[in-house]
Amino acid sequence: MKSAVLVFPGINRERDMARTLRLVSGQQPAMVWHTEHELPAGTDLVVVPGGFSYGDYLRCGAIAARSPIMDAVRQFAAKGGLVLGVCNGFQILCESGLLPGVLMRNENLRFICRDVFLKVERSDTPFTRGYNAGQVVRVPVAHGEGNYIADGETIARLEGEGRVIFRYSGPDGMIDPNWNHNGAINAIAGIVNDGGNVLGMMPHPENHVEAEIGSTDGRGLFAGLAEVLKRAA
Amino acid sequence: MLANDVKITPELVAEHGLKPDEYQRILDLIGREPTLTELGIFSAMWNEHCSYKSSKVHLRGLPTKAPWVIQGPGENAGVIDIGDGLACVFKMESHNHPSYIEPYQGAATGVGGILRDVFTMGARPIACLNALSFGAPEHPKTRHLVSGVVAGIGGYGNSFGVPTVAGSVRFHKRYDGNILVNAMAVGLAEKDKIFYAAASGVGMPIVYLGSKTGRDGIHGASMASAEFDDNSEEKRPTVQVGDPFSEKLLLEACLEIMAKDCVIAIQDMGAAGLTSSATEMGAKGNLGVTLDLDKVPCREEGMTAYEMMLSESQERMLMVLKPDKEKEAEAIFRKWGLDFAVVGETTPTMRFIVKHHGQVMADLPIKELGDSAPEYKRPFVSLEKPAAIDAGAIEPPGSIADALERLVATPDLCSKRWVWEQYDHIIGGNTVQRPGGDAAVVRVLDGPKGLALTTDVTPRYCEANPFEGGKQAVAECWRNLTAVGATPLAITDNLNFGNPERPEIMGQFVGCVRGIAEACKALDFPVVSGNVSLYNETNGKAILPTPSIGGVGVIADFKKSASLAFKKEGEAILVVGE
Amino acid sequence: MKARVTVTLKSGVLDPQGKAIEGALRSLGVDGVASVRQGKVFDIELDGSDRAKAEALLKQAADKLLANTVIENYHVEVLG
Amino acid sequence: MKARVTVTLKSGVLDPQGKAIEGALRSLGVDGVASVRQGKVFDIELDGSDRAKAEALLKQAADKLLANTVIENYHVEVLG
Ligand SMILES: Nc1ncnc2c1ncn2[C@@H]1O[C@H](COP(=O)(O)OP(=O)(O)O)[C@@H](O)[C@H]1O
Repeated sequence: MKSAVLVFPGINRERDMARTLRLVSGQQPAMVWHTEHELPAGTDLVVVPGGFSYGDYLRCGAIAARSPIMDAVRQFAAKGGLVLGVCNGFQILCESGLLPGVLMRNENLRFICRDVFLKVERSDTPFTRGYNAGQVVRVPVAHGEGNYIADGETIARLEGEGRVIFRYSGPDGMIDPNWNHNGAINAIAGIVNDGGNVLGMMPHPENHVEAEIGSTDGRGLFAGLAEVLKRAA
Repeated sequence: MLANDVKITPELVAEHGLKPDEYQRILDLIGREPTLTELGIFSAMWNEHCSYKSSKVHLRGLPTKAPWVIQGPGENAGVIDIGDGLACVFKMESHNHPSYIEPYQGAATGVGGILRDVFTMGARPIACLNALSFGAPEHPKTRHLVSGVVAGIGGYGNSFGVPTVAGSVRFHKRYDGNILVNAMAVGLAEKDKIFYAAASGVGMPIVYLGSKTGRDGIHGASMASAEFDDNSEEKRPTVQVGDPFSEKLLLEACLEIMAKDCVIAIQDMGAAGLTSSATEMGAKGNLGVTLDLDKVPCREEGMTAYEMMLSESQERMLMVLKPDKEKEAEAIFRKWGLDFAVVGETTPTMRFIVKHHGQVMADLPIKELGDSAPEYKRPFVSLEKPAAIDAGAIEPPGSIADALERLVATPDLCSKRWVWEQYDHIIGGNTVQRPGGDAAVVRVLDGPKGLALTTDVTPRYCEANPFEGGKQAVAECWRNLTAVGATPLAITDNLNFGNPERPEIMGQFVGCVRGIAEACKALDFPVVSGNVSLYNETNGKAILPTPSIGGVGVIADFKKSASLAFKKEGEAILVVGE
Repeated sequence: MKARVTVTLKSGVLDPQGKAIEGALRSLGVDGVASVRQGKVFDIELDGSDRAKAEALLKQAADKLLANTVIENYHVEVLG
Repeated sequence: MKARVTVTLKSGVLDPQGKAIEGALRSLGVDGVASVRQGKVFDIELDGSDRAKAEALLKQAADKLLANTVIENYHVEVLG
């Protein structure tokens, strides 16, 4: 797995992400500065990590989405390359047009950091190979603007095409407003693009990959990706 | 030629918070009337906050040494050796008054300030803590203050990217008009790569880094002194606004140039901004400093020397660079989009000289600015100890279960989840024990070592008996660290009290400090940094004496840390202690 | 030259902040507010003095960055 | 009745957002922008039709909630 972690000014979970990629795949990712125009040769996974790119000023992810490296990411994605955006990364992917919709302020207008339960809707995507469909995993969230919305047509398409990959749920997989901490429409926590090769999600699987630090529930995502890429290589 | 722009009147002196005898001391020291800029510089250096003039004599009684102490009080933060070639850098500081005026920005800039103190020393911040005291829950301002302060702490720390892992929140009517916001930051550095404030070498470039200077937080006094005109709105002293994004860039840029070995000395521009950072760097290195204010990056037009020297704009630093590394350092700062300007140089003269528009605005003896600050042995009295309450005289509760339910429902004892869920407490991927336990535990790098962190104090004990209350606060901190399995190493303190000019308040202060000292000595638990916040009172009514104690301990294997939750049914419960 | 760009949410787009403000105003006893929608203004200082050019520039700025046209509308006003 | 409350930062108060936007516009190649300050607008739907009453109400809303008068100014406009 030759992964590249993008680094924008103000991003702050790039180190967490890099450590997780190294722990799970055994390979050190390349850290790619936002002013670069190209991804390192041979990159097979681009990760847009969490944080507060440009302080999240203006709109979350808006300024980062317009930096030079994102053109390279768009080209990479258009050719079917795998792109994972987590938290601010999800916001950046939405702002850059790689994913539909937007992430608005959490319903209660507060930043929320806690463990949530995610229902994995499908296991037949490169991002969810490490899970079973319907499985519930516990991973943390840490965001103030994770309330996913899109127009009715877009939502209908996402649902119709099975592109909602993760939903906020109860520990038993029940979808219930009480477990939807940020108020996202249809409890959407993560979606893929129409090609299925770009995933954006609000929760932080990279922070739950060790038993003593939270849990190992986030590991499946990275292990699955590593497996897929190993087979492809 | 010294620019003597304004006649210094007794009123102007008083507006600068200087007493007549303190002003006389200035006259004796420099042998002439100060310029307005100089008066501003003295007021900044000799105020309570900077000079510790009421507290210094008593703070000398605190134990500050142990074999594992690398740097005690006196630098930006304290430094202890935690083994494996690593050092832990930490400090706690108050931002009480600004947080009362503007809770969000006040608390946010408080967090920003303490983080800077830590990374100035070359450490990457790995955790934040806070100790908050609010007025009675039913007081009309409390709700607004609580939500603003909590959002501000989160707003800064979350964006900067450091986990806020522990703290405390209390409510009491004595804080109605004077809340306390104490923030603590903890960082990690290689033990032989700590950076200090003392400049060395003559003719070295002094570099200004970070954000531009504005009229933030300039004391009310400047209103009186600056002439009013059409722009008077522009000259309004303003609240400092935090910019965590710039600070994150400043962190990365500083750590990068430190790693490239460009830095001789570095100092955060804290409360007294350019004034205290420049004088401290010079004085500690036995050097003079000349500043050219024309070179200072300014956010607003027409700023005077007075305003630049007193500005409290955030996210700024002063550095002495190795001359041959200047270009390299500049390139790094430009890459991170930060301002970088050579604003002065070190001199052999031991003078602090400030030039602006070709005029000398200040020319002062640099050592004496700090060293000759007044130091007071303020009179103090110990208040009558309240009589012990006879437990037998208290009506027993009808039902223990009811009493317990009422207790856990009180604002002080109830769960603080609603607070700490607004803080990112997991970023970094090292939070072993999250908020909610006795102390937080944070893994050090990839382990197996861990650090235990906590803040503690029980103000009502300090009120009832300052000496015992001071001891108790340290003991509580110690217990919380040992309860998670850590070996306690050292503390930082944040001493919040009322007006020290009142002997009974001074009595509380002296008592608490002696108590802290006694407990720290007994436990071999030195104080390596701290902060004093006095004059916390409104309408002559002081806050409860609140010496917050921030403790750090080390655990050899983070996997062995103990947590609070019962693990299994049917296990024995033991009570340890008296 | 001074100008102002105002960015507002398209109608139909949910506005959690506006909603929360409505509620907060009500609980503060400010009565008679039927609905609130929150938007942004950008007060922009421009070089030059050509109004038409300024307007074109601001439109470009709004399209490229200031507004997310998926959910927001914008309005440009050169104040001179 | 429709109304708009515009909240802007007092001059002299640091505006980190405006600063970041300036930088972003520059690197996007939008030239000629000297400075940006960001503010908020609240588009408010009011019950009733008494303009004077509406203005008083909005002032109250702005003072109590919409603006932080320590660092912000506000401007109320009843559009009818
Ligand atoms: N302001 C805060 N920030 C972070 N954590 C907090 C804060 N307030 C309370 N906590 C956490 O909540 C828990 C309970 O707090 P507190 O009542 O002060 O604990 P105790 O008195 O039992 O030591 C602690 O783990 C503490 O770290």
